[in-house]
Amino acid sequence: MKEKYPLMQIVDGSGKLTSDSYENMITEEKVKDFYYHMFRLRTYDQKGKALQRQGRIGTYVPFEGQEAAQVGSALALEKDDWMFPTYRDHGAALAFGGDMVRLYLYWNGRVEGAVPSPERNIVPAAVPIATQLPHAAGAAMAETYKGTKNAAIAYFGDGATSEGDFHEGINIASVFKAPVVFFNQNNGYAISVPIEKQMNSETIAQKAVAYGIPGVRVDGMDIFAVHTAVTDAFDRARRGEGPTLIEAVVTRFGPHTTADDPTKYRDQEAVEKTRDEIDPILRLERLMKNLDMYDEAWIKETEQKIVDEVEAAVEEMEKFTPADPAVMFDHVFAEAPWPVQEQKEKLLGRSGS
Amino acid sequence: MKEKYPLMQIVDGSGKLTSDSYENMITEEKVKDFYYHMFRLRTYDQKGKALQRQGRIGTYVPFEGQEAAQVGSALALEKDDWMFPTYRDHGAALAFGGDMVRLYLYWNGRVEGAVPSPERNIVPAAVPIATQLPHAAGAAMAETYKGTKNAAIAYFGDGATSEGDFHEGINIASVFKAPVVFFNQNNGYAISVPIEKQMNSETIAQKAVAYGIPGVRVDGMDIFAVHTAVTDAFDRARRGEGPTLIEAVVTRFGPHTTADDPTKYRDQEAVEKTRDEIDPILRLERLMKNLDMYDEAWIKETEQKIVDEVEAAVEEMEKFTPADPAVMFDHVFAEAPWPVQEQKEKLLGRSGS
Amino acid sequence: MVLVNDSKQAEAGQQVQTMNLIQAITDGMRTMLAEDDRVLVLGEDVGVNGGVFRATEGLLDEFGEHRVIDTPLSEAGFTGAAVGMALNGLKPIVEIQFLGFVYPAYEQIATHVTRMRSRTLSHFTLPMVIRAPFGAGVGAPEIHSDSIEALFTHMPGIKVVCPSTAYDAKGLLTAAVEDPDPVLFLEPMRLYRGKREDVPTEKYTVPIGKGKRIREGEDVSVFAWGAMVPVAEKAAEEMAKENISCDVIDLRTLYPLDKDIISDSVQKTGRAVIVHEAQETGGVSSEVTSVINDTSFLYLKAPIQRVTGFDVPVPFFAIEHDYLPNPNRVKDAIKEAVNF
Amino acid sequence: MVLVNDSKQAEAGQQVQTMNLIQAITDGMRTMLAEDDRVLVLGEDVGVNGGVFRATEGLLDEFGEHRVIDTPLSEAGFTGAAVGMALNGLKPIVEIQFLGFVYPAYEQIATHVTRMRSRTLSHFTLPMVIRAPFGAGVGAPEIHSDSIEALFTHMPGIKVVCPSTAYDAKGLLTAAVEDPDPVLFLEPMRLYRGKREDVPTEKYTVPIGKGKRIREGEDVSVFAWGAMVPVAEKAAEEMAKENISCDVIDLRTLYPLDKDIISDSVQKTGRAVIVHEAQETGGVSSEVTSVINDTSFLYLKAPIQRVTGFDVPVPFFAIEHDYLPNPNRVKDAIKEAVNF
Ligand SMILES: Cc1ncc(C[n+]2csc(CCOP(=O)(O)OP(=O)(O)O)c2C)c(N)n1
Ligand SMILES: Cc1ncc(C[n+]2csc(CCOP(=O)(O)OP(=O)(O)O)c2C)c(N)n1
Ligand SMILES: [Mg+2]
Ligand SMILES: [Mg+2]
Repeated sequence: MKEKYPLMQIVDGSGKLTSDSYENMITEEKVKDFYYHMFRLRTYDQKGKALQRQGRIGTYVPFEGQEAAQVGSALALEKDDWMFPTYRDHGAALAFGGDMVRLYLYWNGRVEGAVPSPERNIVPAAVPIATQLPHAAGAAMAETYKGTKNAAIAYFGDGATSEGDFHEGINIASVFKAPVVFFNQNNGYAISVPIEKQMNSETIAQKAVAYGIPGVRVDGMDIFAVHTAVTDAFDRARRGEGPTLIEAVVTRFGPHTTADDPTKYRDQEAVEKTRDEIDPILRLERLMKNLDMYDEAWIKETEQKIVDEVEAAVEEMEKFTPADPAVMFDHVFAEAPWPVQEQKEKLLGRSGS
Repeated sequence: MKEKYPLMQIVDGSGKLTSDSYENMITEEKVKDFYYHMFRLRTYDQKGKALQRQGRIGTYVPFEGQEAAQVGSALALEKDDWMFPTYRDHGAALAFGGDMVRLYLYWNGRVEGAVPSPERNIVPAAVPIATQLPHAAGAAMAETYKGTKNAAIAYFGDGATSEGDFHEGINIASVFKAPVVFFNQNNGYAISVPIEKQMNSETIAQKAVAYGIPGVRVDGMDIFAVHTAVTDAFDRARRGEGPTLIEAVVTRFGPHTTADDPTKYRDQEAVEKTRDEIDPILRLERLMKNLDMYDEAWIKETEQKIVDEVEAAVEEMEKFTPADPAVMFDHVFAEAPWPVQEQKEKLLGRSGS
Repeated sequence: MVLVNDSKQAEAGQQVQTMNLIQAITDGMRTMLAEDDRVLVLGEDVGVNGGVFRATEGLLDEFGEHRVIDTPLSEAGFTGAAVGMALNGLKPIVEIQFLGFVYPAYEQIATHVTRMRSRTLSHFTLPMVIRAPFGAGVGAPEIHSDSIEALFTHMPGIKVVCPSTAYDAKGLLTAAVEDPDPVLFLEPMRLYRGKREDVPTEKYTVPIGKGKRIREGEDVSVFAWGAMVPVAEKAAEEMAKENISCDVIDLRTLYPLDKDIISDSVQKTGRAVIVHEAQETGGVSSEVTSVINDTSFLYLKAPIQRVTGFDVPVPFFAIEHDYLPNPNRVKDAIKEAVNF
Repeated sequence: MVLVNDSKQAEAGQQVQTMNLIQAITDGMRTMLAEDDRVLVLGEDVGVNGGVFRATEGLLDEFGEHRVIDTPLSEAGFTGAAVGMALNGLKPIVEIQFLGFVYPAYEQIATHVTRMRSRTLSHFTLPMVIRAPFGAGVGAPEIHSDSIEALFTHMPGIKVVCPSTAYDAKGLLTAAVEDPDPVLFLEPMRLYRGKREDVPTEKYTVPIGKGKRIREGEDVSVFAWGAMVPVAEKAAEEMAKENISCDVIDLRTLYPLDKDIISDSVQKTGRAVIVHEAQETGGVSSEVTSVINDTSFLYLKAPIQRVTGFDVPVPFFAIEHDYLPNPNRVKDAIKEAVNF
């Protein structure tokens, strides 16, 4: 099957184009845009881990290593498209226009962190695995119903493919030719469970055959490959040709979450060793150098801007209005029914803990 | 995809072998065995419909047209194998050794009708669609665990392929190489919903690709094709090579159930017209004639035996000990906990309705 | 302009048509589909076939396949898809073919349908209705007869309604479609083709959260909903002959319960009997009992009586009537309350 | 040979080891895996990783991958597979990583796990255990903190147990594995690494269906389970200083409830407070209230008090402690009962 679903690559590990035909697609502007977003995600992510270690936020879900997959896909969306991320895709949300302060707040156990910025259709991360796939199908069907050209993208991992909702969501989308992109980040693990124990199929892309839709397998560490594949899938969707399943093969450099200890189930040192070679940001740097687009001054300045942005976001997050117990009662229904109303009065009229 | 999954046929509509190489597999004994079972199912089924019309049983689920698929598959089981049928597969259960009286009782709303005969591992029909597929995977895994050569078969329809449990059951079976056969009867409809609205894939067999297992598509009106495909799949399973997905393409001659009106959603007359041509029993008769195996005396005698058997079964069903409300309390747990015990005493110590 | 009318039947001067309960449901859907093109109907066999009970009969022809959608056999999938549609501005009415087949959609309902508003502080809301026929007594196969309203009244974020008359059915359905939040609309199968009554052809709503007194009495309060309402009424009629007068209340909404009608009635009678067909342990009767305990403790003259299904799976239909509460069981409970 | 021991802790002469609650659960699984090779453990991350909470730590090395099985991420799939295994003579212990992720397996549990025995008149039985950590208070993300025991106590065909101590955890788990029917084994996450106590290294069982009095008192009965037991105890201690003595009972089994310990206690005190962290409406507290109503109506001196979570989705962890009952809320309820 790996032959039938070859790993699409545009920029190889050494930062070279896999075919000259790609040359015209590589503009300095695009390269810089990709670099900017990946570095921004990396900085946000590193800070997230640090904040957790320092006890300034709760358990955090790092995505280090998956920046190319998340940025490359997110930048393929148009402003009115719909994004359905998982708990690991706050990187993609950030790249699409999610609010950094809120994206930190979420990890501090604040519901305010799940509230999307009004300019973007970013649905809060689905915690129950694979449940967002049917949502993406439905949101996309609604766009068709309204006669727009907007589309949706659903993010999910390799483990998610074992859930019924993965299957039901894609099947329904395929039947109604819904304009949706099913974007899988295959990082080889569902917490500790390796993909060989998750499925008997050699690839995830081949699962598209079950739905009579195209399946594409790309090198998820190659931002150009990801961006191209996802853009093509969105084009198909907007043309009314239905959903596409994309498998982006990536490496999760760190633990599943800051509460996870990867050394229990994999050789973490070996993973660390591969980093220099496969890190998507380093690969992009190599490409820049190979194409004489490496602009050190711009990089320094950009990185500084980002570091400042992140510091400011953390500060704002920590200064955010304190959590108010009232919010748990005020948004269950448009109007609180009497049990909720009475319970609220009882609690807030009370000493509490 | 239809090219990749050609419809396997051994005996064509005119009762001729599709290849001489099959000649040696057609013995008179086998032909008569197949005829016996198919005619027996047909007689049972016709009687079931009549009983429902006469109000002697409740809603009945006919399987007319699917006899070759049910007999051909059921006769591929060894005595200690496991059968997981749906509400439409009492034909398969009957052919495997299920008790005819109980199989009528079931349609009379009697739980006794769901109790399997002790000699056969026939699990009562799964009513919630597709829920039996994971069961079959687990029962098969248990056989592997015990080190036997027994295997399991799960029956399901085309509509069932849209449920999450279809996907989860096959995925788990594929990961653990469970000795199980997933036998789909594709009759083209889920009640009123045609397969084109059920899935976007051209075939059901191709869904096997998602699990890295073999997918086979057979003419479900050709009992030799079905029997061969299912037997091969059981052999694979017993050899430890894991599950197989088989799509048997069939026609449901009648309504979904006796409560269904097929004229609301399909041209029922057109279906009736095709019967002479595609009826699996007639096809077998043509084969018998083509091979000079048509033994009229034997047929008459056999059919008479079967008619008598069915009449006797109906009589026994109607003479069966009257329904006892106590059974609803006595089998919830090994020992009735106090609420069940108290409720039982209260009801049975009472006038009731 | 919506006419709010909570009387038992249509009012003088209204355009009416005689309908049974299921026809009123169809009429309610038709009314809302015609009024608001954000409203869609989707589910298994709801289109060409008009539903296995004919609840959506004619809607496909009238509104087309973009409004009345035959889905794959995929409860989690199409309930999840409806979540996506509602997120995106539509108002889906999802039909679950039988309530006993809602289980595969349970995760979608418990983790998304009911939580989208709270987890986004009302940024995203899900105005959607989930319709499902339920209950035993019609000779249906296993699972088809489950009565599991209590699995939803304990799930914050969804309202649960259950009409027992044609008039309430249309009025509660239109109210459910107009409600800004998810509503589970339970349809008592056994009453689908029961009593016919005049139903206004125009649109009207019956308020969610309000029970209805269907018989005035002094000695004991009898609470019921869905298919148990006629059973309670029958028992009350017969008790009247024995000079015991029952205050019979059709709760109609199971979340939020109508606390006022419950406490008013019990504070008047001092006795309560609760009738439902779901299993006894953990049934909605326990919650009604708690409401009575919280509001009317000092008024109670006798223990609250429960007449319910038993703690067993709904049995095969040959004995389902032994499982179901009947007027005799209700009368026995009434007598126990009165003679305590 | 099974030693049945229902005292609070190990008895003199027993081989013991000090363990916290989760270690006792691991020890219980190890004991049963060693004793009976029909027993298997399966679920997500239970093998190589030893479970996300380390509940199955070491079991893979000790018993091998045919006994301790890492499954795909597929709750319906592996719960359904466990049904097939149990049908076929094995005794699976299924781990649901968090109770909030049992929803996808809900159909398998509601239609098969709980009904196989009744629908085959005991021809097929399913001796299986479903383990799941549950409850709020540990700063977990959404859904991970759901407390939905009432969704199973209303489901005929499964027993529901919930230990609050290490001793009960091992004893109830061994009892659950030996039970001929399905048992849902709820593990209060918040107590996993709490109080350590002596736990016998040998096998023993704690009977399913029996509550436990953990503090003797005269003025008011306080019922709790799981992580609410220490909360109730704390409140009782503080009330003692105000000369109000509480009869504190850890129900331990939620289906079937221990009717005798409930009625004995309430008939002694005449007052009851029920504490649980699940949402109030439809929680198990309502069923306890019904049991008191049925058994002890004439003994009640005050309305039964409920101290529970609210009718809202368990909130994000920044405010989860405002959602959870705490000693102060329990004390207020006790005072209301006493001063009524
Ligand atoms: C229904 C459900 N079951 C279990 C979990 C617990 N859980 C959280 S993440 C995870 C692994 C997911 O793996 P994958 O889909 O590969 O995504 P990744 O975390 O690798 O990005 C599990 C089992 C969950 N969130 N939802
Ligand atoms: C989970 C679930 N949803 C809905 C139903 C109602 N129902 C019974 S049979 C059926 C159609 C099944 O179609 P298919 O799988 O093709 O099998 P067939 O009836 O054609 O043999 C439906 C929707 C059910 N039994 N279970
Ligand atoms: Mg992964
Ligand atoms: Mg079919």
